[in-house]
Amino acid sequence: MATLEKGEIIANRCLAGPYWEIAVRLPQVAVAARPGQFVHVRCGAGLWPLLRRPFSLFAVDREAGEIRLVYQVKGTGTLALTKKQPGEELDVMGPLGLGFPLEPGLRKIWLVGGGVGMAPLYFLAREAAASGLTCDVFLGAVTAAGLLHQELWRGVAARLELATEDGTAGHKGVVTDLVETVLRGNRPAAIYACGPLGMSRRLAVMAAAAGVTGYASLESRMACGVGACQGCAVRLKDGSYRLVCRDGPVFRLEEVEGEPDGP
Amino acid sequence: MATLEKGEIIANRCLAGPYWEIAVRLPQVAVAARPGQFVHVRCGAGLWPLLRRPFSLFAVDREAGEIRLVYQVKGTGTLALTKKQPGEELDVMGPLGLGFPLEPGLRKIWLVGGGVGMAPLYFLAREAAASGLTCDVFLGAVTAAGLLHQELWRGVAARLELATEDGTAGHKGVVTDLVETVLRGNRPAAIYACGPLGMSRRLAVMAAAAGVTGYASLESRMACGVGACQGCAVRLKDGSYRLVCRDGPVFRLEEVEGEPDGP
Amino acid sequence: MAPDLSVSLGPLRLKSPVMCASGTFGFGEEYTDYLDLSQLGAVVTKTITLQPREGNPPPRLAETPAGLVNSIGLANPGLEVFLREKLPFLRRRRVPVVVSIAGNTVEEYAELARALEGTAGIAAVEANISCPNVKEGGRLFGSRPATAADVTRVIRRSTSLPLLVKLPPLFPGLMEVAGAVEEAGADALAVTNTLPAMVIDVQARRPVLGAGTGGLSGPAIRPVAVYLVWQVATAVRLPLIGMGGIATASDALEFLIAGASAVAVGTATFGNPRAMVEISTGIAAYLEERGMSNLREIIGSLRPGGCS
Amino acid sequence: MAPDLSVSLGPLRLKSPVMCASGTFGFGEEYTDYLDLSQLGAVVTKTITLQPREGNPPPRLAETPAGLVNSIGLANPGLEVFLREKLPFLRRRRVPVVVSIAGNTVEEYAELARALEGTAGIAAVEANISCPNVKEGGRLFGSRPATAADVTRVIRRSTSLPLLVKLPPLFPGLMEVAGAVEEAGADALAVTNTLPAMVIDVQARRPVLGAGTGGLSGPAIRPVAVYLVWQVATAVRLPLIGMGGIATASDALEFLIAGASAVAVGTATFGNPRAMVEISTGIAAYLEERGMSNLREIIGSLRPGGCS
Ligand SMILES: Cc1cc2nc3c(=O)[nH]c(=O)nc-3n(C[C@H](O)[C@H](O)[C@H](O)COP(=O)(O)OP(=O)(O)OC[C@H]3O[C@@H](n4cnc5c(N)ncnc54)[C@H](O)[C@@H]3O)c2cc1C
Ligand SMILES: Cc1cc2nc3c(=O)[nH]c(=O)nc-3n(C[C@H](O)[C@H](O)[C@H](O)COP(=O)(O)OP(=O)(O)OC[C@H]3O[C@@H](n4cnc5c(N)ncnc54)[C@H](O)[C@@H]3O)c2cc1C
Ligand SMILES: Cc1cc2nc3c(=O)[nH]c(=O)nc-3n(C[C@H](O)[C@H](O)[C@H](O)COP(=O)(O)O)c2cc1C
Ligand SMILES: Cc1cc2nc3c(=O)[nH]c(=O)nc-3n(C[C@H](O)[C@H](O)[C@H](O)COP(=O)(O)O)c2cc1C
Ligand code: FES
Ligand code: FES
Repeated sequence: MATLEKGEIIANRCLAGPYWEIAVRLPQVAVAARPGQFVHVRCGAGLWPLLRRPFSLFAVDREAGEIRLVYQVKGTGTLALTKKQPGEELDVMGPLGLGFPLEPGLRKIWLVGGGVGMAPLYFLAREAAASGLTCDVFLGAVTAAGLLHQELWRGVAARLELATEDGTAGHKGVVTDLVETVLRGNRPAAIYACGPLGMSRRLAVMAAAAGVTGYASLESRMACGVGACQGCAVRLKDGSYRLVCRDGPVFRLEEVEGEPDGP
Repeated sequence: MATLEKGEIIANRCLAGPYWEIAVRLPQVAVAARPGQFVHVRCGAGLWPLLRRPFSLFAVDREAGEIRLVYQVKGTGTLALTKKQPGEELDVMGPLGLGFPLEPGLRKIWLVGGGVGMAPLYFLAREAAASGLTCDVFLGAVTAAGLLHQELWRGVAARLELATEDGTAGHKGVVTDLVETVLRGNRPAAIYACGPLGMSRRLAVMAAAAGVTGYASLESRMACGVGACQGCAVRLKDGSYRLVCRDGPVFRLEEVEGEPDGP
Repeated sequence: MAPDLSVSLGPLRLKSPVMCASGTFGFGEEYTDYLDLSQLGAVVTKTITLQPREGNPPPRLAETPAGLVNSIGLANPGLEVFLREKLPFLRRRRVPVVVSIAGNTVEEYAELARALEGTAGIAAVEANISCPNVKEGGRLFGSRPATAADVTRVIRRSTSLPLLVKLPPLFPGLMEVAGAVEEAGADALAVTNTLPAMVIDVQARRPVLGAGTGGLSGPAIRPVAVYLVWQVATAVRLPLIGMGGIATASDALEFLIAGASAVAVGTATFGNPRAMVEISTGIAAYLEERGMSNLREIIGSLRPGGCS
Repeated sequence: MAPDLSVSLGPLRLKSPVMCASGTFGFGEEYTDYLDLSQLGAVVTKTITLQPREGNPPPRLAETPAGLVNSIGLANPGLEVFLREKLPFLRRRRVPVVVSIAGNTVEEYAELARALEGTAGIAAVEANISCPNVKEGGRLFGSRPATAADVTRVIRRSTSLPLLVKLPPLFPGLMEVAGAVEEAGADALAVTNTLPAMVIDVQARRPVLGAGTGGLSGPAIRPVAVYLVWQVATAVRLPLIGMGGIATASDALEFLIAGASAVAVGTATFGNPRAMVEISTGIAAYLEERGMSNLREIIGSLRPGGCS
């Protein structure tokens, strides 16, 4: 069950460039949260901004009743969030949406993250590790500074492959290039992805070609976050609209449209 | 000449209850400022609030290029102002409006302040003292906590009379009662007033009856602050409208309507 | 004693004047984790059409200063699925259910009204006439007195349920439409739907919304909505439901004082899912502070303020 | 090379598309401490009437979320004082002066236009037809095609100066009025004036504004204003001046892309007196980034975005 919970901010700091991390004491959210779910956050004060902003759960400590989010400053909402001080309250709805399913019997999975999209995959990796799964992790970013929390990733990944578009760390290029190369010799039980839509679409095509199943977490602008407003619709491969907040944010890779939108 | 100046906030602290004081380094504003003038301040960030807020100059240090404002937290704008941290910039237009005239030849003047309206009178008292005038000061507030900066006032006032509506300090009642009593035996060269409209109106009637001249600083909601929008009109005794930002905020007591508005 | 917040919208009695605005609260079930539906004056459903509607191409939302522009396109599961899958849930809550309906033609409105007539658990029908009339080349039903009256009259004949009619914002001309709808037999009027709006992505030089244009809601429109409610209140005798940008009890009171008998909360719920409950509490506190025992002492109690 | 920001509004040539909105910039002199008037596309004066006007009883301003409601009531010194005391100052600046005029009757508009005709230093007339027509019982001149065309035609005959006509916001019906005003001989249209609005003081249960009602401006109305400009752009061939809530270069670009040839900045100047200059600079930077040399490449360049 989701709740509306106001919890104390424990830390809120800049990781690198536009990337921040916030930790909040939210026992009810923490106890119910599953990897791939998101929280809907009142980032500012008053009407500025008006709407909440959705963020994936990056890490959850159920005992301590704490959640952590990693966020990239993009506009009004995320900028307002950086102003929140430890000790202040954060107003959060969640956990919301359907997370990444970890079907029993899986042995080895691949996690593919692009940019700040890697956030929910870390929560997933921790849960997967706890239930004995092996995770190979592929992370991509524009530049080295965007490859956040490498030390944490090293602790959970059986194999960690990195890519940056400018070549400042790891493979020079996009993360899907790496996945494509490795897919030639290897095959995971499933791929779990989160990143820009283009990344998920390319993965959908690649996974289909390789006969591998998987999941991708999609994004959309949200108002309600709970399926009430119909605002966050995305078009799936079969042409139908689905709600990211209620039917997702995680969809089967097979459902994700493989081709970019027309003009 | 008025300027648009962005200056560093030196201090911003709560004095008591809803009363705050902010000090800002604004050399251009400071050098031009006269008692009774005001500054027009961007209190928040972005569109929240949309309009600037006017505040009287409480103290000005021309050498240091600093100004100080005393403000009462009332709504969006003043609340936003409390969030500003030392080191941040404050965006200020000013000095604006016509201040208190100190005509040559005056010997002894009375300053009458109600609530946070006492702010501009302190700047006036300092300037008056510097030019050899004697100031008797009458200050009123709802309760003792509202009688701000008493130590500073003691340094500039030849005589300091206090009133609180709840009787927690000084005379129990409104400040105009005090003035009325003292007026029976005494007569200043001029009265300088700033406070709620009701106070200025009552003083206008009392001063007229006693044949004393004087000045009152009036308030109105403002948009432009420079006479461009016609938004801050007040009705004077002769029925005409005048602009608080351009024709005031200081008006002759003789011009102030003596009677409260009809229903 | 707690003040009496109950109000009547013609034959429809509500125990609180605060309800949700159609389309912002789904079918109620979406928000049950956050509030107790029985604390609301009514639940107004997302607008239902005869056939299911997929809605407009995304993006469907764009936030603007203190506002939200949406182009949902009446995405809804259609009458049949509503009756089968959505209504039963609502029927079990102790809250009046107002079903919002829209048609492409006058006949579709009638058909929807007839279908709801016989159904248990429906307290009222709200005709959303702020949508395009397919037969009249896409003009809004609600934009002209004659068509607005037509659709009202036909629904009135098709159902004995209390009939609320939700008007679009019109400048000028809303009073004429309101008068015509009153004449045609509505029991109450809802004012206002969203304002026509557009947001452009200047990087792409395209509209942000997939549908090109949308409707503006939220606190940005509140002063306009209060004006429209006040204007309609002077023109008709029907009870009004005021809405547009209500986020706090004080906002709601502006509408009640201007002449609305009830208020609806839409966009504010997205930021604060408990807004409606907090607004009810705030209205009660306002009455208590003034020693008023009944909401009616407030409704339409605006005193003159100058020359208008 | 810096991009060419000059535009033509019919016979009126401006070196920048960014001007002030009538009534928010006084007669220019009030803002000379803050910016160099010659950097503006034009200075549009406060609306002038034949006789001086005191304006409405205070309060005249109420701030709302991202908006401002005003009821100034066209307070202005009247034609004579304007010509004698305000125009000489403006004439000495190197900036086109657009004089906004309003009358209570069609004849008053004509008289104002004739008086300006012979005067040196006036670049254009802007007819503010968003004010009540005393003869027609207070309806806005601009609210009906016939009256809007009447007043335009009469002014057109009374002056050879470029004639801009400023329209009120209308839902629906703005396209019809715009078409009628085009027919009647306007050189350009300004869209939009403020939206009708009301703010209530719930403690006093009175309107906050002395006049009761007012007009909403500021970022709150921007999505509505962009919509109206886009709509009018599809309906007429005249150049448009877009306004309503413009505070940044990006806001201004929305209007230009939607089809406006120039933009006006009103409420934003109150918060940031240098807004107009910063917006000009921002538009130039936008063109440069895209390798565009001329503003015309942007005007009306909206690509389709879905089904509307
Ligand atoms: C389920 C879900 C989980 C998410 N998890 C995370 C996370 O863990 N960390 C994180 O940093 N972000 C995450 N996001 C994205 C995050 O919600 C947005 O970056 C945030 O809402 C931006 O808010 P803002 O107010 O800062 O920017 P805004 O001011 O709203 O927008 C900034 C810029 O981005 C554009 N923009 C914003 N949203 C979209 C969109 N959906 N599509 C296209 N353009 C858009 C705007 O037009 C604008 O130019 C998630 C989103 C979803 C839906
Ligand atoms: C020339 C001048 C000098 C001033 N000097 C000072 C000063 O030195 N210190 C100081 O604390 N204040 C001063 N003020 C008053 C100060 O500007 C206001 O208190 C401030 O603008 C309130 O802003 P806000 O956003 O906090 O409140 P808002 O949210 O704007 O308003 C808070 C409440 O007060 C009401 N309100 C606000 N302004 C008015 C008004 N003019 N008339 C009636 N009701 C109103 C609102 O309706 C609301 O209920 C001065 C005003 C003027 C005109
Ligand atoms: C996302 C969204 C969807 C809406 N859908 C409907 C609808 O289906 N039917 C309807 O009559 N109004 C609809 N509306 C309009 C609201 O019911 C309400 O009239 C409007 O939003 C103004 O109120 P608010 O400012 O409180 O949101 C919708 C509004 C929003 C924001
Ligand atoms: C205080 C104020 C006074 C105004 N006076 C006039 C006026 O005299 N004539 C006119 O045509 N428009 C007047 N307007 C409307 C503006 O010119 C402009 O059309 C409107 O405010 C929308 O633009 P904005 O959102 O940038 O302010 C006034 C607006 C404000 C806020
Ligand atoms: S955000 Fe409202 S339905 Fe998804
Ligand atoms: S605030 Fe604009 S004229 Fe005074």
